[in-house]
Amino acid sequence: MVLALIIDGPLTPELEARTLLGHADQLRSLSGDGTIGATLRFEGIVRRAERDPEAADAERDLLALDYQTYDPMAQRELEALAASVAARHGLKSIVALHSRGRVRVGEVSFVLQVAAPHRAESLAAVADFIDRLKQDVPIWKWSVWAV
Amino acid sequence: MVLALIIDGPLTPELEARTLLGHADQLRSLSGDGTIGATLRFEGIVRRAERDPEAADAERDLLALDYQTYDPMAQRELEALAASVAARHGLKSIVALHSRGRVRVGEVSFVLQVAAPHRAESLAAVADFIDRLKQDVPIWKWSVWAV
Amino acid sequence: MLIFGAASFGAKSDRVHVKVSDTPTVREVLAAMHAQHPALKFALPPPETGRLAVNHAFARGDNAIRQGDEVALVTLVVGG
Amino acid sequence: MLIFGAASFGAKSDRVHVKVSDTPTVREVLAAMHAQHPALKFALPPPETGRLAVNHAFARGDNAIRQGDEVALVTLVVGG
Repeated sequence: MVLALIIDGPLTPELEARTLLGHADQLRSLSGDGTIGATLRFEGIVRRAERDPEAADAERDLLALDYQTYDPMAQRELEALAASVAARHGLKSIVALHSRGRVRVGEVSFVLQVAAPHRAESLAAVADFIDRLKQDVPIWKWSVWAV
Repeated sequence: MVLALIIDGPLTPELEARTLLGHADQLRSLSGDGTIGATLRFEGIVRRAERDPEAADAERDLLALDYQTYDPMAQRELEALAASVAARHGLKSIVALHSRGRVRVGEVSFVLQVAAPHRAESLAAVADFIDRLKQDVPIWKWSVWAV
Repeated sequence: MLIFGAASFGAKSDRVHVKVSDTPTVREVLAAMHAQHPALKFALPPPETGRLAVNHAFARGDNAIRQGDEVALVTLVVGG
Repeated sequence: MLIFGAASFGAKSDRVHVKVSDTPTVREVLAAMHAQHPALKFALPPPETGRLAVNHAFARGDNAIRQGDEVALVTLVVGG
């Protein structure tokens, strides 16, 4: 299964469950075939302390990040990246979700979950995906300062 | 929070929830302080195909793996490893669970979940933990063949 | 051309105008950006190897840009 | 001495006997294992740098082993 989606607002367990329910057939076909040896799940969370480039990169307190996406290119590139990483690392499945719009401190803005035959592929795939996300997928973040 | 436990049988969501409930205070103190930027969760799953060293390393079908632990050293070393990896990578929390005894194909025998300020530390910590687990924690696996 | 992120902050706008020939290549547009918008240099890739988004897909070098194409500067992306 | 995993499979037992002096070091026990149990060589670390579990903690080199200590060969571990 290759699933990549840009979703408005923070990524909550409810939202993720609802999204995955829409792909129940693909999920079913994955379970129990005995070929998956490792799963790895990464969550990116908005931290309170962020450097402010307008204040000599001093750390300031954030309220939230606003994620700006260039649509529909961001969605297309996220999908293309997921498919490419899955093929390159021989993944059995990959799910990538990224927020659009406001995500407050402590909330999740990015979820990446992969299933692979062995642990090495799962670790390499997650590191590779995140590196390329930052190069290829047109998503920008804007700081919303606490004061 | 540093939590490392050897648990009898496969690691199920129910078992993990029950284990974590016993550490509710530590869990509470983690959430919402705004210092966690990344969480990473690894699950090791028993695969069907395994090499048989008695058959020239040919692949055979497994029914299960039997994990043998040297107790209480295995529990102690798992804890020591978790504490050491947490300190080395500046983790905010680490939970490591490993099975003892029989785990069938498709079931989970190992869970590692870390929370870190940034993604780089979370990835390095998981890779480091698994490498050192295989050197330092006295757990062995025995193949239970399907035929 | 559409610009985003730190580039748009530098330009205080989400788009800039750039004068080019009638049927420029990606390389020519990037070179024109360097010449006409020096304040955006920090976000501009080199014309020879850099890329632009043309109609929501990455394009480089000799790729031609036509009247009506949507052209965007996709650099300094910070996902995750 | 207790042995596990592939070593115990090779020895067809979960323990082996090894003759040593009354108060041997870890190094001496490992050297004696190499000499007295050549079939386990694949699982034995070198005496100079290798370690044994003595009373459930890793010990190396000059560490002394006393009467009644539980000594185990912890190598070729395959967790995860």
